[in-house]
Amino acid sequence: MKKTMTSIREEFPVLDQQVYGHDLIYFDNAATTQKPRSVIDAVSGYYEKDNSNVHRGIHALSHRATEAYEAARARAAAFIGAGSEKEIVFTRGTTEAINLVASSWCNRYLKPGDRILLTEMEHHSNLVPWQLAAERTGAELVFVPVTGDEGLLQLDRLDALLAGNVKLFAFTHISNALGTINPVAELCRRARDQGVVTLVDAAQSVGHAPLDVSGIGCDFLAFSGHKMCGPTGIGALYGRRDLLEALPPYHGGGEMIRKVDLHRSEWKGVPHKFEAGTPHISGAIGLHAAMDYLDEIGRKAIYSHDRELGEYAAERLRSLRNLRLLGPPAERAGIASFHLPNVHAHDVVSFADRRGLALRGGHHCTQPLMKRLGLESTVRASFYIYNTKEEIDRFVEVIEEIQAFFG
Amino acid sequence: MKKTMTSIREEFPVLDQQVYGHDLIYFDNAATTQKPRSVIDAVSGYYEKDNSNVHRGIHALSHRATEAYEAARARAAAFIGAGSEKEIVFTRGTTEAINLVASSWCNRYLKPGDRILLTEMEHHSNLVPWQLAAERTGAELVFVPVTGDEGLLQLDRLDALLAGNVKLFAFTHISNALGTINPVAELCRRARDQGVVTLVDAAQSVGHAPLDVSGIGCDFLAFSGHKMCGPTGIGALYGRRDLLEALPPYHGGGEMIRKVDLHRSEWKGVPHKFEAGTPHISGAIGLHAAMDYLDEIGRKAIYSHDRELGEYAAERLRSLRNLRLLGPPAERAGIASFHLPNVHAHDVVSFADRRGLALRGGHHCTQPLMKRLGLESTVRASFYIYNTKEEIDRFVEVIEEIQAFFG
Amino acid sequence: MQDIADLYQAVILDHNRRPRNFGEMENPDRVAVGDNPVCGDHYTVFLQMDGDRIREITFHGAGCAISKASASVMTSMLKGKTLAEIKALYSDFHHLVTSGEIDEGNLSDLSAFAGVHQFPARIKCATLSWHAALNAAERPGEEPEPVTTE
Amino acid sequence: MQDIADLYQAVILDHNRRPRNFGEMENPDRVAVGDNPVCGDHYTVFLQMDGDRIREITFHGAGCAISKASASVMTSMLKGKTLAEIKALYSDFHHLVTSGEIDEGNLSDLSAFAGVHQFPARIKCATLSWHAALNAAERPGEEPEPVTTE
Ligand SMILES: Cc1ncc(COP(=O)(O)O)c(C=O)c1O
Ligand SMILES: Cc1ncc(COP(=O)(O)O)c(C=O)c1O
Repeated sequence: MKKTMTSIREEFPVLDQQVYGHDLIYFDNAATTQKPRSVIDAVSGYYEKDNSNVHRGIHALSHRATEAYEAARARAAAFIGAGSEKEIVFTRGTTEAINLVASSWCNRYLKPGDRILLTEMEHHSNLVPWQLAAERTGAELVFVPVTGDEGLLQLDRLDALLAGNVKLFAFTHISNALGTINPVAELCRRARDQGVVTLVDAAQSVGHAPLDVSGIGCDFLAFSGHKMCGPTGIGALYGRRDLLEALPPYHGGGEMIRKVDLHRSEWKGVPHKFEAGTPHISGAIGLHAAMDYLDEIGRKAIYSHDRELGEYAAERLRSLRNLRLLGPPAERAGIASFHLPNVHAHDVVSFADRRGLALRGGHHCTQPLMKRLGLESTVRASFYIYNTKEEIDRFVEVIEEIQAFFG
Repeated sequence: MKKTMTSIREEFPVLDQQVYGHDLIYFDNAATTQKPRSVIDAVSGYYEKDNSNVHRGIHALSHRATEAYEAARARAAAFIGAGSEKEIVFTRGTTEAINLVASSWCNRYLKPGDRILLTEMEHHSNLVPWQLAAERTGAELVFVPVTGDEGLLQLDRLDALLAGNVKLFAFTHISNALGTINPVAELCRRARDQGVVTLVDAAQSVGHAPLDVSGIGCDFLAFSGHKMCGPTGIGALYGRRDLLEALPPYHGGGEMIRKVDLHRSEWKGVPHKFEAGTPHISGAIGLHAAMDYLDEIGRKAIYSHDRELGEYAAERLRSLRNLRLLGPPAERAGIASFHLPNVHAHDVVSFADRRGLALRGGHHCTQPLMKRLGLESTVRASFYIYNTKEEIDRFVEVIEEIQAFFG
Repeated sequence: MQDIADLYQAVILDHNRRPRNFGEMENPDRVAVGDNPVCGDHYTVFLQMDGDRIREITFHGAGCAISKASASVMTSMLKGKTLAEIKALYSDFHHLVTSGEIDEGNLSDLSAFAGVHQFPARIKCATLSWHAALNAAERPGEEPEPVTTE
Repeated sequence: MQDIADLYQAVILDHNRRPRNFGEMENPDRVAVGDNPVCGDHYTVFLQMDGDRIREITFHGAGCAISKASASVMTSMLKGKTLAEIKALYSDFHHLVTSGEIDEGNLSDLSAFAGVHQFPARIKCATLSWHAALNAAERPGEEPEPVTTE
């Protein structure tokens, strides 16, 4: 990394605290990441200097707010390699972005008997919206199976599945539960070959790896600001321009209309057609600062740092007895998920918490995957730019202490 | 007010600036209000100390974040007199709250031939969602007419309209375009007498006046944080508990489920059933601080301050020649909307901007109302706690200068 | 300093390792399920009644140490109690796990759960099996919905 | 100090008060509508053509001073010009209102709009009637969609 670890850690105020008398070790980054000073200041600075509503005003503050909001959109387009800022719709996060497609796209294109292909490793946010869409449209859901504890997609089945009247294929880039990195470009190519529209759930990848939608070749892609150093309440849907243009609007309201009569209305062009009401202006501006911050460190550097920590944690955990490590044997993201047969995940997390260690225990919003693995829950440690190998050593020590305590 | 004007103004950092060499006069409060230091700090403080995802975690930060998020919900319930925090669904703002009802409620209850009653003075956000719902369900829209320039509802027609197979009546509490204050409790009572469900668009009232949903007797009520000193990207839907419980979910995703299988899911109880995905945690926390701030000043005091400024501005404007003042003759909110026959609204706003004065010109997201008034646009000055009569005097001076310049 | 040992008292660790009254019942009068989908805790409580008095009680299922030990201690204590007595005891227990205060002398092994109040996320673990038992005892006849604590 | 007079040059105020070529045309060859629903500006541009050369041009409608003066100045200048000449002139005009730079000598009264670039929200007002005129001149035959600047 271009910055030193010390300088990075100093940029995150939250890290400078003790929890129950121990230095905080924050290993819950797959749930949400911490925010650097520059992001916090961008949000405050907006409220202190430029706060105004966007789009409809021509006074100075409104102009500044509009410019800043639209600059964030252009930045997001550039950040993920979109061809135009018109391909970026701001949403509350990944979940809302997926719901938008599951509503507008499915309502327009799906008919009874059509199929939506998902995988067995999806986050509930990339599963439940499609269940609701299937119920509304009469479409069916089918799933790419996942191999056992390694958590890899069974890709030999993919082409046959795609051929079975599938209209849309939605899948995660990186599994939040296991750390599996899916070969997104290949998945999109194989879907495209059969005329299937693709949506990539990039919640776990946009802030962690270089990413380019044109290289990936997806039709839609969704991500959340809060998982990439940005504020809460903001995220985006990338959509290929021609696809977005063909879609009906999502919500109705101010900002998204061109002309309104009492009984009918005309919509603005993309992307504003999909953004009804006052948007989360400070969120977009904070997300802009977050993207700048990540690029300052370098996304390649972040990717290797995260993966190095993931590998290191996996290696250390493999050496413990009575521990079932989940996730891929190689090519693991910065996520280590495991099961202790003798200790329930919640007991692990409660205990670890009293040692200053923030872990997640549970189904990680992937209940069907847990079922597939024959588990109710796992313990998950997930890493980011400010985490270190020393923290992982301490973490392994605590896990050993827990095993002894409950043993 | 309990606080002095000077102390209030000092609490809003944005006010301390010059625009084109003039002290900023911010009269665009109906579009969005400014934020006091305490709200800005609540948002930063969350990111600096407690940032974590909510609900699914049991480590210290996650617990703090969850407590703070749910405390904001309880605060919002108390703020508007709801019976329980379970009646508060956090949304992006008023627009999303109305879309939620227009989607979940209308899809469940409306059939072809049913009617939705609105008024001719609605903001597009309380019109377009119902147009989309009507298109989906085969229901029809009908409208309470508005009298001429005074912008009052023609209430002698109301009972007859309600009797015509109306299932839902949605209307604004305070008109953002004209400053009309509608008799919400009476409207709700008359609707209830005919078994009609009510939704109040309280975007312009929750931050400006004492408000109590049980006194009003509405079934749903929507508002936006950014119009009441709170952050962008957060707002809420109040819904009577039994009504919310009977509704299908809105979005699908994490946080809103109880149990997920590959092909079907079960939902959490209210309000979480309606909040899919990671919520806007910092937004809810900032909104909490905003509600505390407003109650510290006192909402009764705010209401009389705003109305006093509205009356004062109206009186001053009435004395100008060649100016058509719109809105009610009495009982005006802190909003003064007018038309200069010889100068287009955008020219007024551009000119005023160079005098440091932030006004809004346009249709204010109420195109049908503008049409009713025979106008394309108006100029609007809208006031809040930090505005003064001296600012209004200066504003009138600038309007006179504009009339002379273009005369 | 509050430490983890406040939560995991010896009594709790012991009941977790060797839960009492653990297993399915052959001929229960009533059955209720308690479910916390968030963490995957799920228990079934089986009852045989004498009028409104519990004659036999067992539980089955899986979950964290707190929920399992709580179910184990609970079943040990409810045998022979009436519905009214169970409600009174639950009220004391609920007060204990939310406040940490031990008011009553008859909590016995339940007082091991006093530390739970320092771990608010775990209160639901401690009360899950109680909700199921009360649900079963209160609603004779009906096939009860699973109770859930989320 | 940039002031409001930079935007509202005397030429603009004059054309706003007394717009030239203002009115509907009896027998137009082509008609196009320009619309900015955000501020309610809307104009119709009427053309009579000699091949790809404009013979007569008028406009009608309502809007702010900038959009009305721009339409008025534009109609005064486009008479007798070919489509290619119009495009070249629009390109210079667009450069002017977005940059404030006056490169070319043939802008004539259009140079009064140099101040618009300091008022970015008003650039669309200045170009609205141009979009309509180009739309009409470029698409013979078809009934064109209204152009809009939002
Ligand atoms: C009366 C009224 N309703 C609804 C809205 C929409 O609110 P928001 O844009 O915050 O969703 C507004 C504000 O623009 C309003 O003034
Ligand atoms: C893979 C994946 N998809 C979707 C989501 C949902 O994101 P959000 O809650 O920000 O909408 C998450 C995060 O929880 C995730 O990890």
